Amino acid sequence: MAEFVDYILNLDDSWFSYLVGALVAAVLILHVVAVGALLFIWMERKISGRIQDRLGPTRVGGKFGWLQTLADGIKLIAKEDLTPDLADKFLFKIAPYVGLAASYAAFIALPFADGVVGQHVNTAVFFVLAVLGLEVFSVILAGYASGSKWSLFGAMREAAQVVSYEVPLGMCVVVPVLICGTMNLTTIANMQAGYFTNWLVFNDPFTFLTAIIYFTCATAGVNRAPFDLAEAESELVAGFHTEYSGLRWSLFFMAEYSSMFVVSALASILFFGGPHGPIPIADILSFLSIDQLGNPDVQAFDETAGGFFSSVNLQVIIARLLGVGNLLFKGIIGVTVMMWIRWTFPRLRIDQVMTMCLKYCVPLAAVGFLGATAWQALDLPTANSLLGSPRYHHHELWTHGLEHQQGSENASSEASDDETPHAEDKTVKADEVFANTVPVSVVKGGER
Amino acid sequence: MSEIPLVTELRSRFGEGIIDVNLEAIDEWVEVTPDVLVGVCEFLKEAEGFRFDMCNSITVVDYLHTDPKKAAKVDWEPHMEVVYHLSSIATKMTLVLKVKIPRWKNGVEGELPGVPSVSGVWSTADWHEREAYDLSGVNFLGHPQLKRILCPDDWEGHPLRKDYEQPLEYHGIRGR
Amino acid sequence: MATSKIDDPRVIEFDVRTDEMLINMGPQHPSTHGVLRLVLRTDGEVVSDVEPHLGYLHRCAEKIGENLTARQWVPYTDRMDYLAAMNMNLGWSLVIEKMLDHDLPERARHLRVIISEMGRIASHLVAMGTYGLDLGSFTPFLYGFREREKILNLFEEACGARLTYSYLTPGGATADLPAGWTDKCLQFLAEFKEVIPELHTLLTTNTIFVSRTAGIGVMPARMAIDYGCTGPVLRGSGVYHDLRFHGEERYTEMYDGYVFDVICADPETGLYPESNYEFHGDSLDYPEIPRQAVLGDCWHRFYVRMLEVVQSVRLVEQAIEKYEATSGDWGTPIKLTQKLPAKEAYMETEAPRGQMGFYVVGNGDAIPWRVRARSSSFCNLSVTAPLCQGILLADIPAIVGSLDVVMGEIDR
Amino acid sequence: MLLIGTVSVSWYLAVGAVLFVLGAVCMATKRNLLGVLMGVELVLNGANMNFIAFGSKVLRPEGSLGLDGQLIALFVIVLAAAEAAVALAIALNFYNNHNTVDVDRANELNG
Amino acid sequence: MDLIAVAWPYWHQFFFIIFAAAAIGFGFGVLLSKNVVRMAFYLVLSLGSTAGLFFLAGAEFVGAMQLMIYVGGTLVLLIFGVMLTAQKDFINMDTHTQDWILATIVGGSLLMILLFGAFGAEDWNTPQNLEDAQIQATKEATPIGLALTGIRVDSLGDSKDAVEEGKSGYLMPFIIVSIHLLVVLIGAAYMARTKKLSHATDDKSSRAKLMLFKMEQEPERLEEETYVVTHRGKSALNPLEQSDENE
Repeated sequence: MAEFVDYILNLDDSWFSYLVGALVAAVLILHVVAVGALLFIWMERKISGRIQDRLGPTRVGGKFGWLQTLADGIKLIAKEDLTPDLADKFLFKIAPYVGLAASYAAFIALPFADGVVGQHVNTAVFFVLAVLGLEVFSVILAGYASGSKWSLFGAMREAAQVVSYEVPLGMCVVVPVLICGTMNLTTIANMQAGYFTNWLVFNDPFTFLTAIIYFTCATAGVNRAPFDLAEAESELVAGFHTEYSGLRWSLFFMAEYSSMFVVSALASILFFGGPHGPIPIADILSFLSIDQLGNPDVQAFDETAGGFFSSVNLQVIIARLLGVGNLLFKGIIGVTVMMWIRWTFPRLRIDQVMTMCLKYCVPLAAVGFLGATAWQALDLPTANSLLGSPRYHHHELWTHGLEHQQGSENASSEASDDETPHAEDKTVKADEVFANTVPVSVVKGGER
Repeated sequence: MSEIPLVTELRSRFGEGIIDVNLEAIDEWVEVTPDVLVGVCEFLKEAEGFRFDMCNSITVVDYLHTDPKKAAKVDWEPHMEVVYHLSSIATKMTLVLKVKIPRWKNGVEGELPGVPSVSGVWSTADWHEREAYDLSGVNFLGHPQLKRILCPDDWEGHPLRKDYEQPLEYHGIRGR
Repeated sequence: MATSKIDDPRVIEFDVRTDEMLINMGPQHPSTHGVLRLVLRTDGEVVSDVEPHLGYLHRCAEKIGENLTARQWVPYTDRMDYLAAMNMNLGWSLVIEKMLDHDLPERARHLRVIISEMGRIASHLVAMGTYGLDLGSFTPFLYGFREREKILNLFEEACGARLTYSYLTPGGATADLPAGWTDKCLQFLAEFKEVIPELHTLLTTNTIFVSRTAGIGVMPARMAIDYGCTGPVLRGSGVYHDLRFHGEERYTEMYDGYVFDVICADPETGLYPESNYEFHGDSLDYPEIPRQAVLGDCWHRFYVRMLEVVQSVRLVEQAIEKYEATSGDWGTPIKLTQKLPAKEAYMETEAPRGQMGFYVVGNGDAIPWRVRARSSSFCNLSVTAPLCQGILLADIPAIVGSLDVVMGEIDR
Repeated sequence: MLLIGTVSVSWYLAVGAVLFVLGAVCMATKRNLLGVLMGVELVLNGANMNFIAFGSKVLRPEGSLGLDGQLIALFVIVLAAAEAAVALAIALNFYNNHNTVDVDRANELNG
Repeated sequence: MDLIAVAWPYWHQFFFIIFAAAAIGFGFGVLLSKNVVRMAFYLVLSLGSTAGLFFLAGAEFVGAMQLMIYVGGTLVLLIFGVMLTAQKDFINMDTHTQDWILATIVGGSLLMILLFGAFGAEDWNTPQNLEDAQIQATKEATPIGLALTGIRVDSLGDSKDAVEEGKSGYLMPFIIVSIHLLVVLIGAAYMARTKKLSHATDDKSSRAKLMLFKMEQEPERLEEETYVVTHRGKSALNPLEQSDENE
């Protein structure tokens, strides 16, 4: 984006174009959060309505009541913003913003398609998890600051629950990281390009298990039923947001729905191919070849090409829009499943939630982790190797700093001679390590 | 009357404590004195072949005509009756116990009359007695926690007494 | 499975002990079924003491009864257990009939069976739905209400009201069932029978539901009797007692010639009576009792209600058959100013929530000297305090919900 | 000065130093046991900042300590988590036994 | 147009100032706040800003870990502790004045020494050209991971011998830390647990449970008796029905 602004305004590396680029990205992501929340709340109403044998909203905004959420939002904004007398005023007021900021920040590192990402973060997987983990503070602060005992109960439950569930969640996330050899979400997604057999969930039985555990833990992590103990309405009135009203109350929901989308999108990137559909349409139509994925030289806007229209690489744009659509679709499916679960199951009790985490999720995640490791180490067949479609290897090309290492395409093929370099030779040069330890499986995949 | 084993048993055990047995009533009842009430209840609960293990209800009936004209017509003196409806899950028997008490303790207006509490015999009597105390103003002696249950704690008077007058106002709410 | 080994409860193991908190649950709380207020003393999530506070819905029904004639008071019975108003009407009608020694024509008896058992189904559907709601599952609630609406439609057709019917009155009913009503009722029953397995799937056999209710709030039979619990709460503890079988003759003769089971687990085997009822294939078979369930726990109380619904369906079907077969009078209501003899009568009926008793004292006047309603929920609720000790906060809705109280009946 | 100048390791060290001192003062002055714990966390972070600064390839390309700094920082973070768990357990036990979290009252062992 | 046309390579500095100011400012917030929950909140922000500084310094992995473990884990634990002990008396606790004075003096002098040290060494004060700092952010997670398994990849160009000579990376500390964590986990769980014997009359015991327990100990008479009575209920005082009973 910055380059585009530079080109339009005929600038060179100006701070202004950086700023514009950043702002555009921020506003786009904000739209995902805000419009996403609108959409998801409407979806929740419709889905719950259908599940419960009723219609859901039908009137506002013409057909299907699709403007119902907006109307509700306007109503909420117009409502009186109450602050209880016993509340810690400052914390009470700031708590919803903390939550929204946290789930908003998680979008920064979430790649919507190859190259469509707010900010390339090398450790994006952990960044997203860590930032999502911060959302718990908004709940805790809200619960404490409300000055209500019910809210405090909600906050304490949330604290206990989220801290516990981060353990199996982290363990599940490590599995794709291990197979792909990178924590960069873009690269993880790109490594699953091609046919759907390339998706990590079909890699081996253990990744399948891990994907299920991940989704369970993610549901718990974002406080959705049957793990919505922090706001258990039949026990704690409304839990941590008992005392909230109006806009602040709705901010909690925006945060909840956008973090639901984040974890679903993360699940799709980690296990379900992310922006890559079951069939590589962009590759088949030769808009964007799979080999070009992750290549920073493939830009939607290439200013070196000369004239404005020739600079715009329409094929790449279409391919990336396809990717964005794919990811949004998968994320929405994940959210839908969460809603489906919510409207079907009763709520667990707090001790059962903890038991579920410590006695089932953690051991199962450990089994999944160990199993996936063993599968990789023993070089057992995966779905894509059985079907004969290769797992393309994509180095983290977006870092210009690594370009010189990328020149050693042959280095990686050399390295494939000894696949476990760290077992034999401890004097490994940094360069070599970069080239051949990271993508152990990548290299292997490349061979097949 | 003598062929009813339960009455015979009761009379032999409690003697003068059993005042009256009415078999003409729709639900036949036995009247006992307050002194033997708890003993009778304990016996009934354990009595072989009857085992009145459930106390269905405790009701206080206030017999008082506030209108002197009507009061002159009736053949009873103003008094209160505490009616215990008992039944048995084990034998499916039912029984009605009655205790007659004065309307006021020692005839002093405002002093609630007392009846021994049977909440030690049946746990359910706890709440029934609280309700009876609340609405009819009978002091159940020995009750672990005799306080109002339906009316607010600071309510005055006992509504189901015939001479009850509704308060004019309660915390600023108009009563009459 | 009847009783699992219980640890010595005198040894209490607790984690970090924290401050004791005094919390008000209600009267405005989503899971207290109206305006019940529970004062909880908690230590973290562990509840050490519960004290129910009643009276937020107290309307002096008994005092009002001392100023109205027997028939005038019928609408007030509607407002006691407003979820099973028909059964309340029935209780009051029966006690007045008992007092007047008024016998009913046969058709009226069958009509009463139809109406009261339909009322039981409606009431149990609400109990089931709200119990799901208490445990965080919203969908079964609406499923239950959907079916209940159909029953209310039928009731509306019969008497013109949807919630407070005043349909069954002393002496019979206010009117006969309209023409074609029984066919609609049978049609409803046929549809409803297909819904029952759905409800079982959503709740009874749901793993989370089972883990939330099984082994929670265990009430031994002796305790249930001691606290005067009746109805499904008592039968859930394995006590074979149903006034439709074991009540007074004036009430049980209504059910003469009907075939149905008392839903109650045999304390020896822990098994419920076989579902001898074949109608819709075998889909009305009772679901299996989960391993974790202990006799007398929340799950069993819920289960008893679910099975009673099936028995009620069975009864209504038989009743409609008998009703159609008899002709004649549906029972004329007594006069509005019918004088009551100077006697007293007490009568209990098996309302959906337990034994609903009415006590009337007459003095020869049309207006009774004293009216008393023995509320089933009142006694069932009294067991809350002993049941809710040493449990988690989340179990309180589970236990209170399984007792299925209606505050209108408790506070009167 | 900073805005047009460049950031060097020293600036990071300065931030670390300030955090360290803030934490130390916090430890000294807070009476609440948990407040003291928070002071400890601040101190550890100040120290971590130094490790990161010295180990940063961005800040000091030549002759950098390489990954040592980052690795030690990682260990510090992990140990801080462990420390917090233990300290919290102590604090809660203390609270259970004394019904207070005031460290000044923890004087039972005073001779 | 001229203004915006300026190339501005100072993003690093810009963000450094923001994060450093936030870290220090909220650090002061921790120090000066009396309310323990607000202290925790400020600490969260302070540590979060520190994580931002880590990101700036190129230590992305450590930064993410800081956010995840420190902020997301440790501090939640701390706040949990705060809430468990949150009684009105302990939320706000004043510090004695003499403590303040002493701490300020000692802290001030410590700060002076540290700042002097920080800016004293010429080597540390050498500014780097940070123009392409962002893009230099390299894959550090991998070497860190390798280092933890015993391979050193940080000192470039070491000969094999030099590496093997005692410089076996961080495998040992890693294992020690792992075991340490395990011990701490068990220890903390053990310490926070108390087991007490209370009597049945204790208000904390469940009367229902007790009843069930008692029933198991001494089988009740009620249990032996059959509840399956199929006859109708009747008054115990009804002489006619009484005779039926004898059949």
